[in-house]
Amino acid sequence: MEALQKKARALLEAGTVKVVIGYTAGTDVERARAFFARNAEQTQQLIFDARCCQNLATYLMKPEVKALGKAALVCVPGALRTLMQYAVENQLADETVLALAVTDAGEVVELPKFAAVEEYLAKMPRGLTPEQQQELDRIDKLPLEERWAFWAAELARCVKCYACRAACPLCYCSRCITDVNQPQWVPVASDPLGNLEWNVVRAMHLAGRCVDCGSCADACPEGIRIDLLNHVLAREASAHFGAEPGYSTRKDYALSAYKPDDKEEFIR
Amino acid sequence: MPRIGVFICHCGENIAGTVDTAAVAKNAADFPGVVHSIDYKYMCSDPGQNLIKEAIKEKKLTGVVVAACSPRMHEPTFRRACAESGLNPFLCEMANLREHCSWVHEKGEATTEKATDLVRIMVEKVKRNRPLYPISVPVTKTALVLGGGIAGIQAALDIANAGHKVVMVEREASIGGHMAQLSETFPTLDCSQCILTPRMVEVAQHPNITLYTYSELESLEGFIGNFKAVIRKKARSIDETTCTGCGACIQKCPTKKIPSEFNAQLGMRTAIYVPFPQAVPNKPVIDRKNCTFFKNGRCKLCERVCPAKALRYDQEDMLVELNVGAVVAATGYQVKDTDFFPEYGYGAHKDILTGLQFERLASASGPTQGVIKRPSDGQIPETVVFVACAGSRDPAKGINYCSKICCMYTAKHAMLYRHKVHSGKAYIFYMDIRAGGKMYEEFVRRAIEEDHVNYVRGRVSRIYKKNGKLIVKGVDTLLNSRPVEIEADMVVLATAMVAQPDAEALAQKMKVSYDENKFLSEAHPKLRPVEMNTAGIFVAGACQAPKDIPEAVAQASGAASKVIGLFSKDELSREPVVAVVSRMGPPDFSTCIGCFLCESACPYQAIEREEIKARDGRLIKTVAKVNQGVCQGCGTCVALCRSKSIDLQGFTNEQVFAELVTL
Amino acid sequence: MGEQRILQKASLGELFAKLIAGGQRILAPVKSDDRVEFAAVKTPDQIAGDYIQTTTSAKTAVFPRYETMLRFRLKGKDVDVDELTPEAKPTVLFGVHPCDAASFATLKAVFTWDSADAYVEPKLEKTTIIGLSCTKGDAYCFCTSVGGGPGDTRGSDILLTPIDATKYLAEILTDKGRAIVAAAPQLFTPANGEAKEPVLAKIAPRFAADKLAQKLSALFGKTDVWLNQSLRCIGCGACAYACPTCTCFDIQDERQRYGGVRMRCWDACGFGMFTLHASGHNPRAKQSERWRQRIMHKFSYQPERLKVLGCVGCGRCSRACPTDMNLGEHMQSLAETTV
Amino acid sequence: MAEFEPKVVAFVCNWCTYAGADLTGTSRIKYSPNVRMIRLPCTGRIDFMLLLQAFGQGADGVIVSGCHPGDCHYTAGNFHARRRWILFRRLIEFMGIDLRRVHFAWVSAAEGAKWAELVTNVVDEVRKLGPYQSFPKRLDGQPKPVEVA
Repeated sequence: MEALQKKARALLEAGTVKVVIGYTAGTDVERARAFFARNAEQTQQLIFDARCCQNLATYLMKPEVKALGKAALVCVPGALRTLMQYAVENQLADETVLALAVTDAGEVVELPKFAAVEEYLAKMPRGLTPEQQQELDRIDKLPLEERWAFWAAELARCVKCYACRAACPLCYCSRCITDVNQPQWVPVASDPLGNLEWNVVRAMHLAGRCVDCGSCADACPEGIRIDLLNHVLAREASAHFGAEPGYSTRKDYALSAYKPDDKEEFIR
Repeated sequence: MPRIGVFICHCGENIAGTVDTAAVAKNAADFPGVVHSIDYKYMCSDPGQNLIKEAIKEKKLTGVVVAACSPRMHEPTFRRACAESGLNPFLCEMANLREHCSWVHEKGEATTEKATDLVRIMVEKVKRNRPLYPISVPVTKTALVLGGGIAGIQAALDIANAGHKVVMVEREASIGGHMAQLSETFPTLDCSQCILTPRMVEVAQHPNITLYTYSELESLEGFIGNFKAVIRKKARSIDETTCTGCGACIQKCPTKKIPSEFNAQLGMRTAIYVPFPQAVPNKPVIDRKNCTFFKNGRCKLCERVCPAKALRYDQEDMLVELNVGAVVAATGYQVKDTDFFPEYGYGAHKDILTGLQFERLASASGPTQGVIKRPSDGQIPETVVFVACAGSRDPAKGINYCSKICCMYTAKHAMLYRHKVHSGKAYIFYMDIRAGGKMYEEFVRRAIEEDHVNYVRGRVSRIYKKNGKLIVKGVDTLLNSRPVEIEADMVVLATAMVAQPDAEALAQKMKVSYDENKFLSEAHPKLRPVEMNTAGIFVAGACQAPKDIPEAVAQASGAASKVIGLFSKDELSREPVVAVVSRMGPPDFSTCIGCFLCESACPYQAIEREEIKARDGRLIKTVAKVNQGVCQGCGTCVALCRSKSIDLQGFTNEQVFAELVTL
Repeated sequence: MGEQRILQKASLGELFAKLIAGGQRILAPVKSDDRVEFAAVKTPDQIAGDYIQTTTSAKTAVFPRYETMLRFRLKGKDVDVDELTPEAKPTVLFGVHPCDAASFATLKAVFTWDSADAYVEPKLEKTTIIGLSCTKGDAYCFCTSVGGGPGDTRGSDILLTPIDATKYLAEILTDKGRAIVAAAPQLFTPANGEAKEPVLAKIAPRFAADKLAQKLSALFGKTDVWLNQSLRCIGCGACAYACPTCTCFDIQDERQRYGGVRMRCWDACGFGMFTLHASGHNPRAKQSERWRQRIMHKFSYQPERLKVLGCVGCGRCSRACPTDMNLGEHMQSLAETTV
Repeated sequence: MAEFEPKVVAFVCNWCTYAGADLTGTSRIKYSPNVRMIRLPCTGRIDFMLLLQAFGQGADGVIVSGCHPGDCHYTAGNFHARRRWILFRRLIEFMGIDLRRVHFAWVSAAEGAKWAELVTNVVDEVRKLGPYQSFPKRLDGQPKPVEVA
């Protein structure tokens, strides 16, 4: 924590960056919140601990934040993966943001270039955790009707506040498909069809892109397990197409590439 | 408010026989936006089209739905009709009441209801159609002809004589193809080479034709009028410009025992060789696989004897890039090797030949100067059995289709044999005799009646050797399947005509389709026999299906005339069914967010990057832009775009949704 | 301060039975997983005990997140329309915290200020609110800063305060409240001066909304204030949809073959599209402007125009916010900002 | 009452399956009239959202069909489509959508008979399954409060 504050102060004082995007204490003990330190004093409020899980990379797409000038970004692993995907998707130029990773030992690693981020991530564990896998298997094992019932109940709570979309670093479209009304792709109401279509399209638009930062599920005020939809597609995409979004700047989006011998058993 | 006209076609009884067309017209009249709905016997007829034209004018229609046959059949017809009365042709859609309804369902309510729905779907679509205008693209007036057989030669000469540049690519060392191997040709029995070689020379000397022999197509990119072809010029090991074709090298070459491809393995050739004496160009190549120097680094005899110092052992394959506006595929065929008929003993017995080998035996330029001799002992055969359909029309062991030319050339072979060996006996085992064609039947009758060829209707079961004779066992189905056994001195198998072994690879290179037998597919079996489904690529000769010479030549001229037609304009206009990226005023300019994930999905690399700049030159954003000349309108990018910022003209998201809302 | 009675917790069951027999639907806080939501109950034991707030506010009982207004069919060349009258079941909202109860005043003000809203007003009419005082609050609560309190009676027809383990102090506040009592008079025994204050939660005031109202218009132009507050806002609608007083909606048609439905759906001022014009111009293009609008609307415009605050200090917006935008805290800092 | 007649929507590419269905017609092969075809240039054009839209509009079953791998008129549209289907199909399976109502096929321009057989099979299967009631349709109403048992 001290290390982070010192680093932030140094960067701001040296003028290397105009803002350090990090975390500070939130309303209660369970919560940390995003914090934008723009001068040396403010760096005192920076914290970094287990509470700090929001993917701050999302803010790099926000005009007001862009306007602050070059940023140093305190990155959890999900945020680092986001930077890689931003590079793939042409949303961020190299060296325009300084990534700060905090090691378990508490020391701060500066990652000024995509190459450095890629290298740093190479050492990290990949793919879904055993817990995530088990959760998928649990639902997969349910009989069709129960699976449908489970999701009907989950999605019935969706109020279409689009917190999932706003929190997702990769939902950066200036106009989301839900805002297209010619044709009206997704029913506006948070009715059963609207909620189903929204959650399907959200998951599909992230298939092969999702860096599994978990922000969507964390953001959902209704606690809907939308992350499962991302996970099931991530598992499929990696199993079928070897998709590993977020670990390199190589442009190999699973859905805009193909192999003539991609395997499937369902096409007659 | 839309003003849609609906026109239901009876197609005689074809539609009206199953669908209550009057009811459909009545239902359609009530569809929102429909102001005119009628049915008529033949919409595609002149009076039918006039009904549409008049209605467009009188009712001020903003859209037209013609419910008739498949749009793949008559869409152009009706769109033209609309255009003629001032309605943008792309405001006309067709509902497929024939192929997709009346022909496939029983007469009844459900069928009429479906017909109504099909019209409803199209009405909802056409309401959302926008006027579209053809896109014009420049045309490079150079044609690429693949293959230097008779089809390729004909096409190349026709195009070149019309004043356009032609590039001919032939994989062998000489043009001429299979026709050069033939002795006489049916039904006139005139000498094949005598009619072919002058054409070969004409190609070589034609100012508009550039000839690449011993070369192959490496890749083909681009689109109609604007292809980029890369040709691999295989290393000839000879400098063609300095070589005089004197042939000294060939005489001196120590490696003389290589079976000659041209002579169908019946004769021998050297390692440095020209395929045949009248070869064009008459410049040798070194067959590096068999050349002593290339095998063990020593020899170079040819270099020593070459007066022109034209040998280039270090020559490498060369890649030549060409811009062409059209491609004619005339890559020809192969004869199926007979090893799939072990019971016919081909290969086991020297005197069992393929049709092509017999051609070489009978040819004056062949290994025996046209004397019919047994390869085994050089004796003149007294009895020759010809087996038709050796592989063709044989789903069990061979191929399903009929090779078409065998009936005729077998008759020809028997005739030639009888002319050359008056005492000889000729038998032909056949299934049916297919002699459709000008003077063809007469030709076969001549073989039977004047040249006394014995036709035996039946299949051959086995051929084996017994004290120096080839025993041909079969049945005569005309004599109630009595077994027949003929002691022959020579057997000629009319082996099947098959696609080139690499036809599939070529098709994929050119992005054209092919059938299950790997023959290239024409765009329409009847109406577009020389075009392919990829615009700008045409087909001629036996690479499309088994053909004889007159057919191949006719198709070649057909393909040539298509190319000439295409080259008759400096610009050609393309269907505007292409993708477009949303553009709007400031502050957004476009909803495209520039992720460019569509870039790699486009099969045609049609997606480019466009920088939107402010007046002061500051970059506002970089968005996708579609090259309308390159885009073929598949719409893969449209389905991929998350923000729906890219759409496909003619099949917009709005149109498709509207179609679904009618369910 | 209405007439006071005592209601035994044990007799709630009987009260519910009577009310249901009387054709009432009872909506009360019910626990599901880690959330508490209003749901239709039959017996008191179904009701959640220990919680601070329901995730979704009580407003959904009268202002659902979507509602069909009319059905239309295109017939040949003309259109059939049938207006749908909303189903307004007689409903008792039980266990509504004073903040939620107070929100109904705002809802009524918004939906009846010029003409009665055909969909909300009938439901308001048929709804009786049995409030329940708060015995605890959390760091998000700030009712006492917006003129309310853990034992505030505004908006309730009856307010219950659990003065000990066995009984409620019942304050009968309105005719609707008296009607409830009339359904089972014997259950409401006379009170003798029991006080509710001792059991009420202690919520320290953070600012004074009434004083703030005037100040806000002066703060309007201080763009950096709004920018700093809203930097971490990601522009979702969670706050608006959790809020008991947010009433913005959007009217949408959903097409089906030659017809469809017209419906209204919740909308939120935090969305970028909320004020986007057809021209492409957006008067509130920046998130900071949208945040300012949210504050101004609730604490300045609405008090000015409808004489009622647009906030009851329930803190739901802050609990729901993915980025921990704490409204009480922000309002406090605005109050402390010098103009 | 009459037997349930399912509504099946078919999304087909113009060059293979649409042409194949034309061939079914020219060959006069009969199949069931419950299918409504949506013609698109290529399977690559078929957005997965169109399938949901079809169900939302009341379809009981959906067919998606195009050129065999390697035969795409646009060389690769169907390869891209195949990947999209693999993921989409997996997702809706996970969400409990009945895959017996969603069918994918390659039907070439030469396979008129296969088209007829495909449609008839799908229609029969969906007829057995009955109307797809559990799938939400375009809405009419308002959310009901949860009833506690």
